[in-house]
Amino acid sequence: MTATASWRRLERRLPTLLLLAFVLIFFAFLLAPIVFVVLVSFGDSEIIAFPVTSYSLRWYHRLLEYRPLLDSLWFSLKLAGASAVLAALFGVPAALALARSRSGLADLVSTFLLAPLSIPMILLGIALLYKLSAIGLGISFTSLLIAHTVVSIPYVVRTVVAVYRGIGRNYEEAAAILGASRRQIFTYVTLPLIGSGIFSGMLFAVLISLDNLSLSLFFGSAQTNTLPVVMLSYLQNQFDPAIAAIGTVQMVIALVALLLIERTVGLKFMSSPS
Amino acid sequence: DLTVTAFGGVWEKSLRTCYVEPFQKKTGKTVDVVLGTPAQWVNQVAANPAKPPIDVFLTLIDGAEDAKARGLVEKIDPAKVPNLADVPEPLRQVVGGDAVVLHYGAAGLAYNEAKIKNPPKTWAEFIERTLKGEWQAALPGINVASTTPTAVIWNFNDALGGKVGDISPVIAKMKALRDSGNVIFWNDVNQFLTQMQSGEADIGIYWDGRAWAARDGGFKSLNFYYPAPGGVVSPTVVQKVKNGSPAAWEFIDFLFSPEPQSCWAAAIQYPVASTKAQYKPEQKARMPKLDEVRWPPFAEILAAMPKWVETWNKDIGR
Amino acid sequence: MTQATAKAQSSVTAGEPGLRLRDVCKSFGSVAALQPTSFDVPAGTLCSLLGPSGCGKTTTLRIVAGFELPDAGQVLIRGEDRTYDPPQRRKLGMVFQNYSLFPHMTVAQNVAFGLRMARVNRAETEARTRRMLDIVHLPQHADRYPHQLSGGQQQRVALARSLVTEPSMLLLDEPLGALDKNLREQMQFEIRQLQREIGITTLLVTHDQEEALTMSDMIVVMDRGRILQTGSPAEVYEHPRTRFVSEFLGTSNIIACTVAGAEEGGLRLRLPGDEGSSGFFVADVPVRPVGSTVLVAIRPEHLRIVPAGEAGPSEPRATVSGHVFRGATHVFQLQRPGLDRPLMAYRQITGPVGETALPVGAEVGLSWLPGTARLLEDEPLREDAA
Amino acid sequence: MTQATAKAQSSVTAGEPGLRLRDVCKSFGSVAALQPTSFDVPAGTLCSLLGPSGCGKTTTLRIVAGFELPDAGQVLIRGEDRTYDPPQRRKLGMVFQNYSLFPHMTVAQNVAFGLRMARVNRAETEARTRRMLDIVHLPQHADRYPHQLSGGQQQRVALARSLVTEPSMLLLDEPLGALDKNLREQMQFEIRQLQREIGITTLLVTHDQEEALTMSDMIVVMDRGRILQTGSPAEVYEHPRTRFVSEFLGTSNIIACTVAGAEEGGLRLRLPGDEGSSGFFVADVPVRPVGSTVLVAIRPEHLRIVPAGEAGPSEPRATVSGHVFRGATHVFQLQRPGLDRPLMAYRQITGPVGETALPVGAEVGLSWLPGTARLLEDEPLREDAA
Amino acid sequence: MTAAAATSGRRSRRALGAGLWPVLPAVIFLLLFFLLPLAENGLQSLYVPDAAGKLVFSLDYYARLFTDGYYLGVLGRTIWVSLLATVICILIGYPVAFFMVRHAGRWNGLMIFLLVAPLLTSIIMRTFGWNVILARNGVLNSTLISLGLIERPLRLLQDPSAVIIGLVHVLVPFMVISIAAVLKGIDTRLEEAAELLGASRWRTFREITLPLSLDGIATGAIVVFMLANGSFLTMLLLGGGSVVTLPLLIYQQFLLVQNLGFAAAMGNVLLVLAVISLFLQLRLIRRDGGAS
Ligand SMILES: Nc1ncnc2c1ncn2[C@@H]1O[C@H](COP(=O)(O)OP(=O)(O)OP(=O)(O)O)[C@@H](O)[C@H]1O
Ligand SMILES: Nc1ncnc2c1ncn2[C@@H]1O[C@H](COP(=O)(O)OP(=O)(O)OP(=O)(O)O)[C@@H](O)[C@H]1O
Ligand SMILES: [Mg+2]
Ligand SMILES: [Mg+2]
Repeated sequence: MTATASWRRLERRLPTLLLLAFVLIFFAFLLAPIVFVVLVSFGDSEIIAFPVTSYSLRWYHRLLEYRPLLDSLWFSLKLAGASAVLAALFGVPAALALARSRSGLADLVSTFLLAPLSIPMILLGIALLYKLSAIGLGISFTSLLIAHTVVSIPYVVRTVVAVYRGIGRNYEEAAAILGASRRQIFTYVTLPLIGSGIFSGMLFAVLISLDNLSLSLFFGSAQTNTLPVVMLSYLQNQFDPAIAAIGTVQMVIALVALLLIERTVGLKFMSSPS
Repeated sequence: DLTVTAFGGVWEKSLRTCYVEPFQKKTGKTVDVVLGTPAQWVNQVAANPAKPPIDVFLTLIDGAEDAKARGLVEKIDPAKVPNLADVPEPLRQVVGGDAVVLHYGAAGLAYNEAKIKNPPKTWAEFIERTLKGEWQAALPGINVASTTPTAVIWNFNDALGGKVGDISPVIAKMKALRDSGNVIFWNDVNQFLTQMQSGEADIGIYWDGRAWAARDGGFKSLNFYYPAPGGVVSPTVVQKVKNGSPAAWEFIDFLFSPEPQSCWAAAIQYPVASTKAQYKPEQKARMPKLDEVRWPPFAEILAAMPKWVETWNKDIGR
Repeated sequence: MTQATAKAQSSVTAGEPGLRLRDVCKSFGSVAALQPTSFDVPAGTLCSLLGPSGCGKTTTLRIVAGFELPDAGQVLIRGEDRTYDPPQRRKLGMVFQNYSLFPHMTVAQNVAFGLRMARVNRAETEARTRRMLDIVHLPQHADRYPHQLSGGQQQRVALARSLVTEPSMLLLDEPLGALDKNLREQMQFEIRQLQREIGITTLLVTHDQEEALTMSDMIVVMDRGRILQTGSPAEVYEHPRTRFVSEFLGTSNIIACTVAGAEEGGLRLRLPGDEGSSGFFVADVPVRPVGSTVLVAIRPEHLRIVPAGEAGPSEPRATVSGHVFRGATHVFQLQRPGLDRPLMAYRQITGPVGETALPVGAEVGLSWLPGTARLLEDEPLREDAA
Repeated sequence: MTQATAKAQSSVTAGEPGLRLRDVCKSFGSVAALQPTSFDVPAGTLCSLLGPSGCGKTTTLRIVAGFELPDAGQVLIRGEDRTYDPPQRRKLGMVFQNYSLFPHMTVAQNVAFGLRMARVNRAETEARTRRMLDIVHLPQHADRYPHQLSGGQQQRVALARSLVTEPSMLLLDEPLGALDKNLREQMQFEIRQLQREIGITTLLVTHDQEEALTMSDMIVVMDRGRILQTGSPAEVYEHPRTRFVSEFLGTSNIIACTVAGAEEGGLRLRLPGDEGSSGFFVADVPVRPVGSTVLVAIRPEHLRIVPAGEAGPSEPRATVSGHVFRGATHVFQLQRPGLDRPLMAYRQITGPVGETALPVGAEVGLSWLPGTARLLEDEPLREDAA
Repeated sequence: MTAAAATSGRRSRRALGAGLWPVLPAVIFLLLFFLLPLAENGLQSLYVPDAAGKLVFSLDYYARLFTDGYYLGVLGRTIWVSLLATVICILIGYPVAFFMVRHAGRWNGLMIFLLVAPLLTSIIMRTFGWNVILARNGVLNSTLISLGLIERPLRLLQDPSAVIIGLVHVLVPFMVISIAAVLKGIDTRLEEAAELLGASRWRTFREITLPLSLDGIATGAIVVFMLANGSFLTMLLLGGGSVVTLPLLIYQQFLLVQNLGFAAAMGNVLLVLAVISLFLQLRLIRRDGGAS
């Protein structure tokens, strides 16, 4: 190929290259503050300070020593996972029905299902604390799960509605005619096609749940401590790189989880074919 | 058998080693420690007043005032807590007798030695020289619940000659400070350290224990002292929850026995309540004497808070 | 309508029809896609739906499949009312006009889908899938995804997917539209063979009349949501009842003729501009008043043309006004005074192209065998009479 | 390849070709969709791409349109190298195989889109849109959305959308595949008329050979990503160079014959199983050694059959083994000893169906005009020789 | 007659099957655990302590919110900040989502990871990170100065701009993923068709890609707007209190003043506002021309 041809190929790709440049800058912006957090977590110093002068793994050892951080992280993950699943169980059928409905009622129902997004968590938390205590659920995993599911449902509903609306009915029809039962259609056709919606909805639910201090606060007990509550409590008196280290551990867990998903289900549902 | 509250980290660890474990060994009763923050604990108890999930509050004074106001705690009965005999009178009179101080710290000025050679002697001097622009000062914003109302509003107001019922002097001064551009605000206790390290601020209101911990932890140029007429105290107090387990009394009493108190003092670097407690020499040097610290009228402040907050919001906005 | 139905019923084998539509109709908002429609498809036969674009073929198929509820009427499959059954209980195979392949499954997974749903064991599923892929000539594409296939390949996958389950009834919506002639013929053969072997009642939508004529046991001609005629291919082709059917299936020369007289068992007709001649005879038609105008259809392949010199003296004459070469045949356009549209005549090519003895401008004689001219039921339009 | 190109170039009018592909090739991963391919389309002419499903027609179109960058080679439009130009600068019209109508726009908005992009004023946009919708017979559907249309209606909208901007070049990927014959013929006529009027160089993909033969100025036959032959319709149809081309365009009887001798300007060949006869003559072919086997193609329409009694004594004989009615023609299958595949012969239907004089089992004589049997370039396959 | 009745019964059952009943579990769950508790809590906002500290029915809190210029200002600022963050997230997030869906290929997983990583660190730590970067002598200022682009350090912290940066930083991943999920379903041939009809890349985007991905943008916008609307820590920690929004005041009422009634009143106002804008938004993106 001649030089001009390769130059023109390049030129043709220019918009894509510009886009790539933008994306790189974007990620630089996104990761900039995080980089320092990760660096600090490997620091040797007693306090959180930058620049880091000497490196060590002492704060990771510290995590193993001082259990509440890791224990609550594990607890938070379980809670986040469970509430995301529960939210999907409630949210996906609702979203599928809403996406295809043409009735005016659907708008009202949609608004209602999304409403938990719009209330400050702290108010919802305190309201739920009193309500659930009154019905005897008190401070328990169940209560936390209910609270987190309430705020997770909107994410799943909304993302699934958006994705499902873009998908024609014809695939489901094709499956129906091939003898797939409603359940089979859902499992083999609808579910994979709305995979990106469910994935994003559940991902949002997990992320929000992991970070949900205001809601978790009211349901913290010796048995039900979530990470943000423990961190807040920890920071009340201490400001050391253990907090940076636990953040780094969370990122590693996310990376591993995504790799696992990639290996098993595949993340291709987040990109277009070809 | 018992549930007590705690803050995380060293606090919790020390609570376990100094109090919980010896207590469990001694009595055979089990003690759960619940991490969190005062607002959480108070509401949890308020939601289940008949069967409270917590038996003993180890909490900050504003949380304690709130718990008292909502009628969630019992008066501290000296008969059930014999070790109170070793606690000085003022420390037993807080929150109208519904709480006892376990330990206390005080707010003073933390500054960067590398930048400031001649720190202000008094609170008033601090305000004036900040206004003049001798340094960048870091002050807590209104939302730092356990600090601003006492260490800033009440303290400055007092230094400027105001009363609890009328905070217009401090508001006027704060406005001037805010507009001078020589002040930044922190809204999280740890943010102050970041601001000092990054050079955003050179001096500011901070807590003794945390300042010393930072210095010992590696922030070598950070120094701390109590400007005249003294540091503003912030005690950590113990409360007995109404309808909680009776074993709570036993535990509270244990909290004030000399040995655990010494252990506790060594661990968290604050002066403790019991006069029988032992301190390490270097800690003793830094510690505020009881007469070096000033006790704000916590109950009055709590009552005035709605007004204060609204005024501050509207006039200072930070 | 009911007449047509009665006729279709009379011409099918006895027993329960494989499919029966009874007065089925359907509107989309204000668009009446299907007027009340009835027809029967005898069990085990292949019925083609023919009609112009937008006449309601796909709509009919979708109602039979159960994707649309008819506004009224009933759908009976093997005698059972299935109008409100969901699609999955109807045990049908279907090729969609737009294929509707599952984008997240490979070719093999697409084809195997129906078998998996029916919980056929894995070995058999694989074997049957592979066999179907062989039949549609795509064995080497088993692991591709639909978006990696060409249009025709996708269509073949859709075909394989619908056939592999050996359904009791097959709905094919232009299943071969994207295939070239050779492949199409092979696929026609395969479909027909499978269909006969398993005895699947089949409803085939096609826009290819040749396909309809060669493959079907029965043809339903539709227009604007109505059925115009049903019958066997030969019936419909040879005895179109209306001008539309006659022109839609193949090409027809429609000529407005004058009734010259009624004879024993038929009519004697006269071509326009041919007043002097004795005209020609059409048998087996209802009597019409002498002097009235009627429409007659003669297929281009039935029009025999010879150079004027070789023609009989009573044969009508015409002038060659155009000539098109179309593969195996010559197409001649013939001008004749009294007709405003040229007549079309086909003549099989038997020698090399170019060697036609009938250049444009040549005068020719026309003739046709008795029985190849058909009287239509329509009233002549004003333009025909002109 | 280069031979074919040279030939195509020699047969076109002088001047800059409207489209020139030079050694363009394209792979998708390990799939070579297009081998290095070259051909020229003279400006203002209509060139058909013909070939079996999956041979690379759509890929070629997509490269010309600029959606795919070729792995190598050049695309020249009116003499300018456009290989790396973005699609919007090429000023092309295109009908996509799957239509690709904008789902969020009405029919009218779809059609008007190109005009809006070109900032044509509103009144003109409306007028031209309306005119195009009239041409494709969809004026009353202007305000519908694509999903409210039938398949054929969608295809016509796609056609209208591509034509309305009067592009300098037109790429049509099976633009009429979903239309019935009558409508298709009308659309063919409209496309051809517009194409000639505006002089748009057009690349047409079709699987309908008849369409290709009647509409094109030039035909390119492809197979498996390669070009097999280019030329005018008559050239390609009458002088297929290979078995593939011969069978792809129309039907052919391919017979492995023995060279009986070389004569002045041609060869004398003998049918298998006809050893005693003098054989037949094929003119204008390269010399082959006597006794070798060569492939000969005879089109079914060129094979004349007569009842054995009426046949000349030296004519080869065969037995009718099958008979299919196909609209305007009879198709006969003829068995002959020495041939493993039956021969096909067409006979135009001139009388009512059923009145064929050649029932299955009848013995017939075969003949063809000199010049209708073609010698192919391919080597005979083993099966042919059998 | 009976047959007709049976038929209409089957029809209606089938029609109901295509209806809204699958929303019931979710609706009931939220009625029980969202609406009911909140309603009880919300009632507190209607009771104001009198001089004696006894709670009496009154609309005092609401009167204060809607007559006091300060509170109206906060209300306005709350919406303005959320809106601004949402718009910036759309502008930044869309190209990233586009890249992710169309070009990232197997880097997709990595991109998702990088998107969520910042959300996994506590806000305190993120604030620390921002401090390192944005401080007067932080990384950014010193870089800009050494490049000669500015002379004096910019004041980036303790400022509304820091709040917006902080909000966008944590919320833009939600936007990216919402858009990507929908963008993925768009047939790229439609864009090709538009380009061929002479639409520039930008026109193609505006006329085809954008309208077809509206649902994704709407999802992202709803999520980002609502999250921004409810966040106060970012305002506190990065803004140094320079941006006061309603959730911040709610937090104050709760933590400093312990006035749940007033907090509930503000919460209700926020809720009503948000629900109204939600409903309007959902109406807006409803289109009839969409694929169905
Ligand atoms: N994205 C892709 N990835 C892999 N292979 C592809 C891809 N697109 C096309 N192909 C293959 O390239 C070959 C040529 O495809 P193309 O679409 O050009 O065929 P075509 O001639 O248009 O066929 P048809 O008449 O069936 O539409 C086919 O074998 C097809 O399977
Ligand atoms: N959803 C719809 N809304 C409105 N009209 C519709 C809808 N679907 C189909 N139609 C109309 O109903 C009529 C019949 O459509 P149908 O798809 O059955 O036609 P068809 O016979 O399959 O045509 P083609 O051969 O073009 O595919 C058409 O005029 C079409 O425009
Ligand atoms: Mg159709
Ligand atoms: Mg193609």
